[in-house]
Amino acid sequence: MQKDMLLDFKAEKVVTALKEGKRLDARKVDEYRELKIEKDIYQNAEGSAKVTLGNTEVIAGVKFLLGTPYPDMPNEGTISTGMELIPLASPYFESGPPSTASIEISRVIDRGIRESKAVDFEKLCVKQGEFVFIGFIDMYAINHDGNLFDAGSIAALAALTEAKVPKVEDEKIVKGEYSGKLKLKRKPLLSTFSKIGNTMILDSTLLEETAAQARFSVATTEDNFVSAFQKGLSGSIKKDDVDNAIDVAFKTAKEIRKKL
Amino acid sequence: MQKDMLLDFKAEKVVTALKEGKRLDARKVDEYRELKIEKDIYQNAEGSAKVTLGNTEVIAGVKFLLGTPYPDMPNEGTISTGMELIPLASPYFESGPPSTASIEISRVIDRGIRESKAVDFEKLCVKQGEFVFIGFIDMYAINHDGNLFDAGSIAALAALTEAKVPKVEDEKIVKGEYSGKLKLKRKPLLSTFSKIGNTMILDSTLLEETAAQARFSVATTEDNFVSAFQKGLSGSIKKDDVDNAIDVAFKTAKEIRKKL
Amino acid sequence: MQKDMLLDFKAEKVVTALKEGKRLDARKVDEYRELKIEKDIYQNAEGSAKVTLGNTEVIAGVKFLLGTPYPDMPNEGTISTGMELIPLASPYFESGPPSTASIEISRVIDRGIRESKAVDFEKLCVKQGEFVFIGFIDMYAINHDGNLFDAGSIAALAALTEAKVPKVEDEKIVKGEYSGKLKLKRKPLLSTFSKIGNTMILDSTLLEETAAQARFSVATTEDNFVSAFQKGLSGSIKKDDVDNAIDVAFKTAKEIRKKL
Amino acid sequence: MATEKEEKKVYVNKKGLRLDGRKIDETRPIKITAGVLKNAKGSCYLEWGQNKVLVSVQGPREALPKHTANPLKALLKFTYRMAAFSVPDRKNPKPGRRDIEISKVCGEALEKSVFLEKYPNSQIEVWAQILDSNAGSRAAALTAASVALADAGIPMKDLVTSVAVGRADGKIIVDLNKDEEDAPDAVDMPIALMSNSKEIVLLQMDGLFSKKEFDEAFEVAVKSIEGIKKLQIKALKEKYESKEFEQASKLSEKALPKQPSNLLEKDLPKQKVDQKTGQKKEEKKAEVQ
Amino acid sequence: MATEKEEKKVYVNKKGLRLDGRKIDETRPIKITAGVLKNAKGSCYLEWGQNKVLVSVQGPREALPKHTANPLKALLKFTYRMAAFSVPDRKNPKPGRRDIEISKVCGEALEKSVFLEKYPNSQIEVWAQILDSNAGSRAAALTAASVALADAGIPMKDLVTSVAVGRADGKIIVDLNKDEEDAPDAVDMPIALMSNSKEIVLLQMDGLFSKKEFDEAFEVAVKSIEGIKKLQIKALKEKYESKEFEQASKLSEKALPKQPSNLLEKDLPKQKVDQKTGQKKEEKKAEVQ
Amino acid sequence: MATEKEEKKVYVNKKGLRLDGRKIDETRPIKITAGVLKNAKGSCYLEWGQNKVLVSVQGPREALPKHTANPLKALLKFTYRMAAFSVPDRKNPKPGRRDIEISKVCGEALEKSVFLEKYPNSQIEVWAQILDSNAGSRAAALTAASVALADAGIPMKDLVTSVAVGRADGKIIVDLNKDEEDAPDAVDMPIALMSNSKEIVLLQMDGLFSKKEFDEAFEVAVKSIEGIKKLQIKALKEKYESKEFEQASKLSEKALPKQPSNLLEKDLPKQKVDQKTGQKKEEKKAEVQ
Repeated sequence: MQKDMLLDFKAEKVVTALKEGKRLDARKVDEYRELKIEKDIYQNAEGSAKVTLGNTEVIAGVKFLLGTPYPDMPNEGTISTGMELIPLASPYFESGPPSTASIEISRVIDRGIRESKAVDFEKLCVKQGEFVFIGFIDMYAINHDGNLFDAGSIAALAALTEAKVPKVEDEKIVKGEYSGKLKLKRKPLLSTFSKIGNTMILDSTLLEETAAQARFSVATTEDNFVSAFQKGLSGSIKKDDVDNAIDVAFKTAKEIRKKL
Repeated sequence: MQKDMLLDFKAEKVVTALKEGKRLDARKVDEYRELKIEKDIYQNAEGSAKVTLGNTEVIAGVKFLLGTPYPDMPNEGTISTGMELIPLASPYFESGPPSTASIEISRVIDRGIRESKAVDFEKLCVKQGEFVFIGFIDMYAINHDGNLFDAGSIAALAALTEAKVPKVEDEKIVKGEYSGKLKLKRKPLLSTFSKIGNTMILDSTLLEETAAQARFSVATTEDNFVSAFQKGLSGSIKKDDVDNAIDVAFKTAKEIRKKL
Repeated sequence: MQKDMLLDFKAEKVVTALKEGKRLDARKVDEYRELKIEKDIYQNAEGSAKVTLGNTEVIAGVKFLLGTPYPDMPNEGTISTGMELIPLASPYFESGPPSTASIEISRVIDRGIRESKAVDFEKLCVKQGEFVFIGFIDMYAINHDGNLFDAGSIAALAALTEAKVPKVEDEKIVKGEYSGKLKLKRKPLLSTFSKIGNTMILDSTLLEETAAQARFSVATTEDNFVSAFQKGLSGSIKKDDVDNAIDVAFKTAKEIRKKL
Repeated sequence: MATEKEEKKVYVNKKGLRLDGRKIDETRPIKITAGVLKNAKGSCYLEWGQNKVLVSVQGPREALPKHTANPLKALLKFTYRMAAFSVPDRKNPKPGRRDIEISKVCGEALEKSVFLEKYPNSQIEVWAQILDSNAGSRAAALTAASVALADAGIPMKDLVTSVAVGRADGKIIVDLNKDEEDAPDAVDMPIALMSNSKEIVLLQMDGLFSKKEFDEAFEVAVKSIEGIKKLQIKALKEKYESKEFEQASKLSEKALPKQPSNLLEKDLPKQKVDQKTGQKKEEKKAEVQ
Repeated sequence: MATEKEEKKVYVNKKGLRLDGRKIDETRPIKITAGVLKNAKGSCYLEWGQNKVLVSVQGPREALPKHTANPLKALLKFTYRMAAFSVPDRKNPKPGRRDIEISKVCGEALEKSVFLEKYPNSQIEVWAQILDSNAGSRAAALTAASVALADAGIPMKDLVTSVAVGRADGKIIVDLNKDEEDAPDAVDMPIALMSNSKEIVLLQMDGLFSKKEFDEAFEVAVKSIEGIKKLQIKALKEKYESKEFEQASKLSEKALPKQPSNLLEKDLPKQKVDQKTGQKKEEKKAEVQ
Repeated sequence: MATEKEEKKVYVNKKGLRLDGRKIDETRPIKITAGVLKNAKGSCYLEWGQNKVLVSVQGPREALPKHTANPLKALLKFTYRMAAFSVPDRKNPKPGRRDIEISKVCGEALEKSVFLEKYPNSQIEVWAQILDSNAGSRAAALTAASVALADAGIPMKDLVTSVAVGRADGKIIVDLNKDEEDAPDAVDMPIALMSNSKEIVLLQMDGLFSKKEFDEAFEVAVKSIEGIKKLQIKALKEKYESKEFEQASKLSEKALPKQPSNLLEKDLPKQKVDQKTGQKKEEKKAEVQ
């Protein structure tokens, strides 16, 4: 992937400002950008959402297909989560098979949802050992101004909360008919931080991400669990950074959850 | 794909001559090159043909496999059409996955056959909802001197007209035994034109194609329908060009159909 | 694949020495390097082995999966053999899909086993026409100092001789339980020669392979059959070379078989 | 799917109205917004009935890989991609043969409209992402792409405007929806024009058409395209006049679209709104039916 | 497939004749035509029983990608590809492991026969397309490829000639067909020689062979290859002497094959024709059985 | 798989022992050997319970393809690959999304420990091949990779040491095996530290953890990592002091690891051996439990 060389230059300003505790857009270090969630926007999707987080925009849609269960889990359906980084979002995203970056984002969002047991996989069983639903959560980065992890996580959850489960007859999905809404047991949300110098900042812009040495994501649930961690990039973080991130994450996710 | 640089140079002669209404090989603008069709030339193919159109040569073969029908068309088989542009035909064709050019040719020939309902897909049903025939029409460009669209279209149709349908026993194809010949309901044929300057010429040579701004293909049937259009290349055509092309296409295809 | 340029330079010494009938490591032309075979070294594999041949090391493991038989061989299982050339073994091996070199090695080892009928494929049938075992023999080059063909062949056979056949219940493999050991009907082994100048040498080092014009492999069985030939590289061999190679191969394989 | 006694669908009723209440020469509602993506040189969001498409233009920039560069003009690389959830069955994310062909013909349809010779050795990348679909997505993508190119400030001869026409149950109709495309005798014919010069830059067709039907369909298409083009121009004009644009002009270093004066001469369409689908009217969006 | 009481096949009957009536040392009918493709530097069409193969030679030209170029000699890139319809079941167009291995060993088999050192940093591309097959397609492809290289005017030391020998029902036979390859005790051994020097450039084998059987099979192969080589030479000679060739020599700028005199010294085979498959005799094609 | 009346597994019994007899803060036996591959610049073989991993380091050498090169520092390319037979079901050789993610985070975890700025425009390639596995293979791969980098003589700030901690049946335990990972309430949290500075270079987690549990687990991990690091150092020290190494130093031109003095200051662990799995003690291998 090519890169905007100017970004590196501007990133130094981020570092300088943060030394005085300031962000270029005047936010506090633990402050989210303005968040807008639009739901149920596409008819062909069983559930859909568009998330606007500052200038970052991500779209998510849910489709249910019939599949066969894993032999060792005959009565459980499953989900599959993916984000594509397409040139709409950035001149530096390229066409082609999923990049390493998109695979990491996809898997971290997937784990946050899957490991919190947000979706009751047994409810996705249609006929034990024979047919189960596979829920596909497909996300597209539409505008990239940093923190695609959180924007994707919110979009995925928003699309899931609205998702309708297709009606099945004669072992086939009946197009356009639904047996009801998917019920979520938990609402896990990711909160992602950048470490710049010795400071951890929440919800980085693209410019801030350019200045970051390390990235850290925490998924939290409404019943006070963390359901996923992911440290990224070549820098390191400290235990204190993690503790602080967890505290902020609980607070932040609680606010976001109200908007879902 | 690399290109023969000399071709561009020679192409100017094509343009100059056409300004006086002349083609370098002295054909009229609506005149086909000499056409030769050999049929039933390969034993392993259920049907096969070799088409020689001037110096352009294309080979086609048909194979029938058993497959499962689409859920929403339980009693219909289908066809799949592909042309490979291999280095036999041109030093500028390369090994590797199908090129964009070969995909376009394949799909235009496919549509001409499919949308004219030349093949009765219900006749390709073996057992409703369970087994149907998939007819594979595979074409290979052997020598490329322009107009692979039409040469392929004729070869595909010639191979289909000869194709035998395999006998099925115990839900398996019996090798080397046949239940009869495939019956075609229509005989759609493509006629392809190049627009050079303000002139539309039929059945271009490779040199003429190099000089062309636009390409236009019309598939016609013996019962006076057009069954496919495809405009290609970066130039434009006018409504008059289309009208003229349709007229010529009906006339030309009628002549070709006699040779099938 | 890049190459160590120094090797070409050193290879001339190999040629010079061989003109006086000498190998740089003082071996006779028909002498194997020291061979060590370790078996049953990995728990997740149904059978496994590590072969050390001088400085060349190859690891092999066997897994059995359930599959459906070929329609024309309803009561036969099968095997699938592959060697990956990974960067552990050489700085000039690259990540990525199997190279042409690895495909050739894999297929020659596969044929030696398959065509000698070492494995009774009918014994791999679980339920006629429905379920058979597919035995996967996966090999990894760990250190490349020449003659990966023979090291792989020995490792594959050693892993097979130890392989346990999984127990099957309700048409599923029971994890960690076995119905018994795989019985081999024959023990085919490959012996590979390099032709340098007019001399055929057995079991070449990497340096010797660099000097070679041609490669010739013979698979032999304990009941005096040759079960595979493969001539490789751009040079040629003579009938005498083949005769000589077969004689040496029978002798060599007999010795190796004792160590299995 | 079809039971034998299924009632025959009436695609055009006695009042001349179609299944969704449209007249035979009436397109579904179309809304076009230019300049919606901040990281793109140009962009366009277009809704066309249920179809929703978002198009970005990146470049002109260096053609890569280098050996593909043309010293005489820029390459125009068009990518048509359907979101996995934009179709009734989930679309496999890997592009199929249909995606590749549509990308090819749409890219070729745009080439003549752009002064590519201004940018030797460069490439202009157009990406059209379909987010929801119901027949006609390539016409929607192409129409939006031309607006996005203009929004990118790339000099153009004319806009490219596209629509599909066809037949259902013996009637020539414009802008077929999925139900109509599934008619037993359906014909689908996507067309794109540079309407100033009436040049056809895209023409495809599937089905069995008589010459007479083609002529009739073509005429309907041309008329329809005139209306759609006004919406394209309106969207560009709104972008140019918008406050955000003015502010951006002052603050940003980004190359901004110059007012494409020749495109904006005509006034906006003043048409009666007559539509079934509940569609919000937003001041800044163009509509047609 | 096989019922238990199926009668045992007699692969060689009491008269020494095989299932298709051939003698044990008799190949299927072979026809070779050189120079059949206009856009190739050299080419060859070869029929060998049911096998039909068309070979093109492109180049020598610049080796690509550049880092693969060898400053001492040309690369010889050989591609063996089966048409989808050339086998009883449809062949998946994507090359499989068998295709890749055959391409490798056939390419290596040709290298020594060509003066590659004449073309540093270049590549010569040989493409062998199998159009119909019935056992022995690699021998057919290799035999045809060597003719195509000579037709391309590339200097060569000798032709490469290939045949498969093997065993069915205990008998050593030449040029096995599919029925014979399916014999329970079948052995298949493709060989290719540069016959002037009796150098083996390709040798593969599958099955269980005793040393004695190998010796016998090898002898049969060498004899058979002599006959096939005469057909290769005849095909080249016919091309060289043909009217088309003469005209082409005058008119075309294309590099034309020089008469490879050392290859054409010997006369043509005068053998009895004894074949089952109805084969048309054409003056300009060489035949053997 | 599970019958409803299946007895509930006791993951930690009344004596505080786990299913395989380990204490809650006890890792499985670990053996580390440095410098095992002759064709690699550096290497390491590591056994960790049933996990077996072999790591090679190649380079530093020119970064390829060239446009990926960084003029300020070397690229560190990490590849995590499971042998097809290293898992209960056969692993498809094609790398999956899990392989790609693990390769990414492990590579990033190592970057800070290496003085990459010493090698501008270069790349260092680390390949970790899992040969047998039973939960915890990424911690094993990363721990071994850091030893292999040191063995390659590449200057480093500190070793990277990894372990997984987690929860089964409500208890915080270290180094979960597969049985424990399958507990209904299982949490798995791989961590890697540069332990001199207590910097976290890898941290992932799956499952439902309270803040308190995380704190407890983290503490257990840090303690465990101290013990594992001693084994890494011991392995490097043994390599450095070994006869083979001395001989090699004299004979080979290969760049050899300089004694990384800061890493080898501490003595070797003197711990009580307490393990269930029959493990051979070899003089030259480091063990821990």
